[in-house]
Amino acid sequence: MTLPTITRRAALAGMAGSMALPAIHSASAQGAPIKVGVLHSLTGTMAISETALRDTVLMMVEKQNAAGGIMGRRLEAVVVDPASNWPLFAEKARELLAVHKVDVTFGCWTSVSRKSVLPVFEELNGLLFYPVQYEGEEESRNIFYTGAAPNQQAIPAVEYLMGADGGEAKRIVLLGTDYVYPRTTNRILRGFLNSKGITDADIMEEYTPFGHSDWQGIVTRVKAFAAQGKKTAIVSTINGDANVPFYRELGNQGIKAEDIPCVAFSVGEEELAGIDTKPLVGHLAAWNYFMSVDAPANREFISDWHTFIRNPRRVTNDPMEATLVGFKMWAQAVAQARSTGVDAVRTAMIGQKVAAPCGFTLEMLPNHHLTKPVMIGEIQENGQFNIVWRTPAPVPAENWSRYIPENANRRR
Amino acid sequence: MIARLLAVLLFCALAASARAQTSFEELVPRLGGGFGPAAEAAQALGTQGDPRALPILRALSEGRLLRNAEGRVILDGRDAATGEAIAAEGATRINLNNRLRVVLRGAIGRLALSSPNAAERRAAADAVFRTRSAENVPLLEDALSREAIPEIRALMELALGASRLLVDDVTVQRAGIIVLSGAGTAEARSLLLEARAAKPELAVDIDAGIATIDRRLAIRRGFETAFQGISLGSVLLLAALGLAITFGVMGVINMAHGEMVMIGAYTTFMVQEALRHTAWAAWSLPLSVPAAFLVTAAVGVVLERFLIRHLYGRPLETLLLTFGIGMMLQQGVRLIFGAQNREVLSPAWMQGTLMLPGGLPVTQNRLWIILFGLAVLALTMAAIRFTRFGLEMRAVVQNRRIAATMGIRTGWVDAMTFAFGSGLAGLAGVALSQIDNVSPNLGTGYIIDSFMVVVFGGVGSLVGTLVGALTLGIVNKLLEPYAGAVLAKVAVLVGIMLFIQRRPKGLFALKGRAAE
Amino acid sequence: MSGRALYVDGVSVVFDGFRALNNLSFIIEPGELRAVIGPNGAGKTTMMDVITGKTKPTAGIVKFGDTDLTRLDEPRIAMLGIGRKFQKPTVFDALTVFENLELALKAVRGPIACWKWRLAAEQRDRIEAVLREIGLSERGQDLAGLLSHGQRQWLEIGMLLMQEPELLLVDEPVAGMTDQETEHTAALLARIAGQRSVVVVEHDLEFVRALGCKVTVMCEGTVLSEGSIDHVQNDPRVIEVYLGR
Amino acid sequence: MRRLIILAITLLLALLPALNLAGLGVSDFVITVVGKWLCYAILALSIDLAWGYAGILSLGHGAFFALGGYAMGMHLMRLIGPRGVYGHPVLPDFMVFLGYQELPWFWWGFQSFPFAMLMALLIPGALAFLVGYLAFRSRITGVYLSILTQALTYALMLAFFRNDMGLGGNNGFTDFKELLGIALNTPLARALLFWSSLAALGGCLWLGTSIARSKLGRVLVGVRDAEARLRFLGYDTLQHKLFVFVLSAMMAGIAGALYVPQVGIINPSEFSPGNSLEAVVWVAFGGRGTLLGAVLGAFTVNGLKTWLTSVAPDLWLFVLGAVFVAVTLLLPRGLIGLLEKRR
Repeated sequence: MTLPTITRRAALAGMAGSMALPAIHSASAQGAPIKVGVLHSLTGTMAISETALRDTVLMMVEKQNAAGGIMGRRLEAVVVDPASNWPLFAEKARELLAVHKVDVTFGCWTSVSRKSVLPVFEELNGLLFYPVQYEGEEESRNIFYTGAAPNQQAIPAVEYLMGADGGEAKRIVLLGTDYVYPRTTNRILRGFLNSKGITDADIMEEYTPFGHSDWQGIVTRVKAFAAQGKKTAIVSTINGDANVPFYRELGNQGIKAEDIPCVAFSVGEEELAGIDTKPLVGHLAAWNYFMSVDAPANREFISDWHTFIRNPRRVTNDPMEATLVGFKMWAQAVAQARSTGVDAVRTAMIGQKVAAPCGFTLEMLPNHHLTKPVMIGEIQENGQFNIVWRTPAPVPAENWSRYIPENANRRR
Repeated sequence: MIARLLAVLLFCALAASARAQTSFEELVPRLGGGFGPAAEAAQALGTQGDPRALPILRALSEGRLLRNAEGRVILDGRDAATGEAIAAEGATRINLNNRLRVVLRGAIGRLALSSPNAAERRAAADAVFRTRSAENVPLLEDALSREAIPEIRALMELALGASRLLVDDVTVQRAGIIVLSGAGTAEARSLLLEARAAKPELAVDIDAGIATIDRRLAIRRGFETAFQGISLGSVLLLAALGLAITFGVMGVINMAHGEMVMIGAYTTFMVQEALRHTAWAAWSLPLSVPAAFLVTAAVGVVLERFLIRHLYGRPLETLLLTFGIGMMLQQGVRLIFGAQNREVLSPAWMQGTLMLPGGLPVTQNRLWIILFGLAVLALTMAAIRFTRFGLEMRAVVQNRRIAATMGIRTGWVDAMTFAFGSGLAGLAGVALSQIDNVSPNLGTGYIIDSFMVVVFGGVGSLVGTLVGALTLGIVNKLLEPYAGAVLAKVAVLVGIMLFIQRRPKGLFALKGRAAE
Repeated sequence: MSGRALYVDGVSVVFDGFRALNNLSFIIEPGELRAVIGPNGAGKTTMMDVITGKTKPTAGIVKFGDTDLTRLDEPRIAMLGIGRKFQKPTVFDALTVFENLELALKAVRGPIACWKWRLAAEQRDRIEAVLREIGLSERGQDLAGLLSHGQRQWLEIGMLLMQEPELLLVDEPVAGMTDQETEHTAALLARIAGQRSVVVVEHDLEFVRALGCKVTVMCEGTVLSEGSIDHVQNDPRVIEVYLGR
Repeated sequence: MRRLIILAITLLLALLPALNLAGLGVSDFVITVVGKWLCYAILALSIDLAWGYAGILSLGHGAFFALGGYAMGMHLMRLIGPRGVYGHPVLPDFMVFLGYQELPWFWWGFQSFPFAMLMALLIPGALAFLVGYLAFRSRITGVYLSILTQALTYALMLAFFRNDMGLGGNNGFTDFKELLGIALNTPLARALLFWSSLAALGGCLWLGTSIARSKLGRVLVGVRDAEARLRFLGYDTLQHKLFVFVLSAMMAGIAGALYVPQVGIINPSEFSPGNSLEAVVWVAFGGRGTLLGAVLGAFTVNGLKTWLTSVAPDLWLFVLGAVFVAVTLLLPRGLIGLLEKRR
């Protein structure tokens, strides 16, 4: 940036202004709170997943205020309900930015909701923290992605299935809900599997609609596919609601983890809370955080959560942890930049480190994604996960997958 | 990490070569030494056949085996290897992974083959079948010679057949092929295919065996499709029955029907929670049936008396009214119970698969739901046909004014009819709690299907509802393998739409002047 | 007016095994006034349904002049010049009396034509003439829903007049009317009948007698007897049907 | 009097984008939200034309709206051209990363604006013609027709959710760049779209009023109240019903086409039966059978929704549900009825 036309006096005035800044901030401690937008569906189909994230943000805001806010300024949450309606997400995003003038927004779960608000955040230069694992293939300067990219979840999980501990699977069933995350993830996985010598004949790929509840036929077909003389495993990208009937059917048709293990990318503690997990013991999930992680940061997180929500039976899960990590990084970045201005915070965000509940110190990369450890957990009878494998160190996110050839032509 | 993996692999290799010499006392502590060594140790313990190993391995598979800081393995307060008493304080549970589970299943199976308990032997035979190896052959032959129960004998023979495939002797392998071909299951087919890849010289025998199995499997697949279709149909039937009353009989377009189903499911959850720590816990699901009926019927009465009553004869207005009610009910439940799914347990008798004669598998929960659906239908028909209330209901439907002049309290009958329909929706909720999410959105997914069933079957005809539901279920399942789940559903919807064009009154239309 | 005759020959209608009409045959000459009587369920309404195209006969021939009516639907038959008055008066309650008549006026029928159509002065005069004829001149701008039962019957007859049909089918025009209204209605019908064929289905034998025309007695979907009112009243079969029940 | 009020409100609305462009206190948010409501008002109007006049209650009108939106969406996707993330000259991003090699045939022609607009009219119109012809010919009326149209939009939703359709699956179309050479994220584009929507609403209102006042309007009322009578008067009511149903579907298509560039996304959830039902509620709320009532209903309910989802995110469904219940029970003629009673 060049400043050719700025006069000497103006530059001096600017300097004086910047010197006066701390005074202004302390003066505004009572007057102007920092506004934190919360853009999660509280009604409609996504409420099941997103309400917990709203509560997480509120918890973090409360905690930060108890610790004196940021730079002496109080935080104020602005909660709106986009009602699981994608155009409404865009409207509400604009409302948060243009009417409420929030300094940062935590929000969205589905890719489509993020795609819907993305142009709004770019146009109005807002700041969005997106806390859910997704298909990658995106990198907006106005969004920080604190969930996993495919290389931080899908590929290590499949590698595990193909290894000795996972049962040396030679045939893979890719089951998913028909939307972009499973489609892209499975395309990446297919490329990965092919590179490992598993041919298309040994891959079954099937998609179901959202909220699919009758899994009888598909589970039967999986059994038939598995009866071809090779060790078979299921990779599930089945979304939220459809998982309960799917796992019930798996249990009832007697598919045991010993015979056909199933690794899921969208099933966490919250989803398991609605299922009787006894028949599912041994099935797997790949995440970057489990509630069962034994780390001081996690113990603090869980105890904060139980205090905040006033229910010791509520669970924590991966997107909640990603929300927490995003929030902490943002708070650090604001403190470091000594400003809530989007451009200043964005610059300060890169390289922020947080000792996360997953037991590792995570770092924000220049591609707006995090380094994350990958963990594989086995479902236990109590609805928790027993971590059977984890990467020794956090893995940097590859949001542009190397298994999608078109990424070579990507515009940068 | 890689270094650790290498170390583990190296250790495994060493352990394998030293297996014959390793003593029981040395092997047991290794069970707590990480997944890899534990798997090796369990394998060795199973092969050695030391009966002391059985309770230890079982404890491990059930997650009861502990390990203390010194690496000693503890079972029920004693050192598992030496038997000396030891404090369990500070000891941690030994975790399992799938690899270990597979090995344990085989090892326990081998050890339990000679158990005096028939159930254990049966489980053992099945386990050995799934983890076959050539070394099992003498073990199984021995067990077979002592086995008297035919069912277990059959299982053991199957396991023997599977293990024989791995013996390096063509005649033995042929015997194995014959046994497996006779079994006619997908698992047997899988084993044969595996053997075919390993032993090309046996291809002819194996192909013949697979052909036999495929014929059996084709029959089985047909049966499975039919069963799954009927099962889907019974779910649709349950979901639609309440609507067949409120819409079919009363002409009320109840868009809150799905929410009634949802309330029924939540009632099931409430009953379960209320009984959780009582002696009645096992009976919570059967007890939910009357509870759900009463709760939803009560909600129905309230809605009918206070709101819907004012809009009779204006079906489109009731549609809007009930849409609003549905929104409120859904959000109410969301605020009270939270947006998250609620866990409704399945009783043991509703889990797993039942094998019918001929190897035809039937999932138990689906079977119960089919029976439940039919029972509810039968009771509904009986209630309408044989009870005083049913008579009055039919009278009011046919001619409200004359019924009123004959002393029937038509307002009361309306309320009771709506309550009855709502109660039926509640029953559907009980059934759905066993196969679907118990969440505030539960009902939304069923409302359109329910309307389609009622319209397709013929409004006002319960038999039509039954036939409609079963037809839709079966057609859906027949199309699914070819078109996929989504297109099958779309095709069924389009099919119904076209059907309604041809027969606007549905399959079982009311006939004559009454239908006008 | 030289009209066409209506031939009904061997018509049967079967609803799910129930014979609503059974080999029904009769002829209505141009300009004839005919009364049809018969007990409930004799098939009178079904007969009208068949003629106006609402119900397709299972067997038999229905001809209006040379035109085969069984191939046509209601609007086409109506445009041929066959009008029908329902048992229960059906007028358009949400429209004014004037608009009711305007809709019946012999004019364009298609949607786009209707959109563009404007009422011409002579058409307005004609509607007002009919309004006077049915005695509703004062009520032209009132909603039809506000009329009394009798007035609604007249309005419906008025709509038929606007249609200028050659053949008019009238189903129980005086049911539920006061004596005065009945008289007025009989006079109206008589005036119409002068110019066109009219078939009146009626229960009220006094009214039928007042019409003074040929009478057809229907029973169980077929013609039981035909002739003058005195003839049919003395027909033993008719007596059995009416009194033996 | 009434005319004056309407004129004043229209002028006031037309002024909003001008104030926004001039930076005089009208925020972008207001423009996009009101612009969206204008499209909803057209949808409500189209439903009212079929329901309020001809008694054809379609619970699948959202499908026509969405189809119009998809036609516009396809055009906007084609206009992105090589500006997508993958820089493919023709294929939209979602096709590239799902591995499409070439554009599916049904995408041809959508690069042309007139063609896309024609399709936004013709596709909903053709579907309405097909469905209407089959249904009306079989004399499917009232509740049955409602359920049938609801199933139609549900089936379309399921179909459009499939990624194999080649229409973006669940994500649908987003990240539009420009329309007719104007970048969409500029105040100018927003103002132009707003004015277009206002003009379209005015046009549809004029069209609807002209129909309602003509003999066709009276025929449609006749269809609603006593269809059999009309048929015996020689009206082939199939034609009239089809005409109004197709016209109404086309209006909904226009509404959808204007809606998509303003909200920046079109996805299959627009087909969800709940959306169509909600639109019917707007009409009932405002007052069915009066075109202005439909417009008023769309504005009021959506205004309420926008306000409540911010003010009472947990409770707004309750409030809205209660409002629906109250209106159906207490105000059978809707808001318009209430206003007229007042006077």
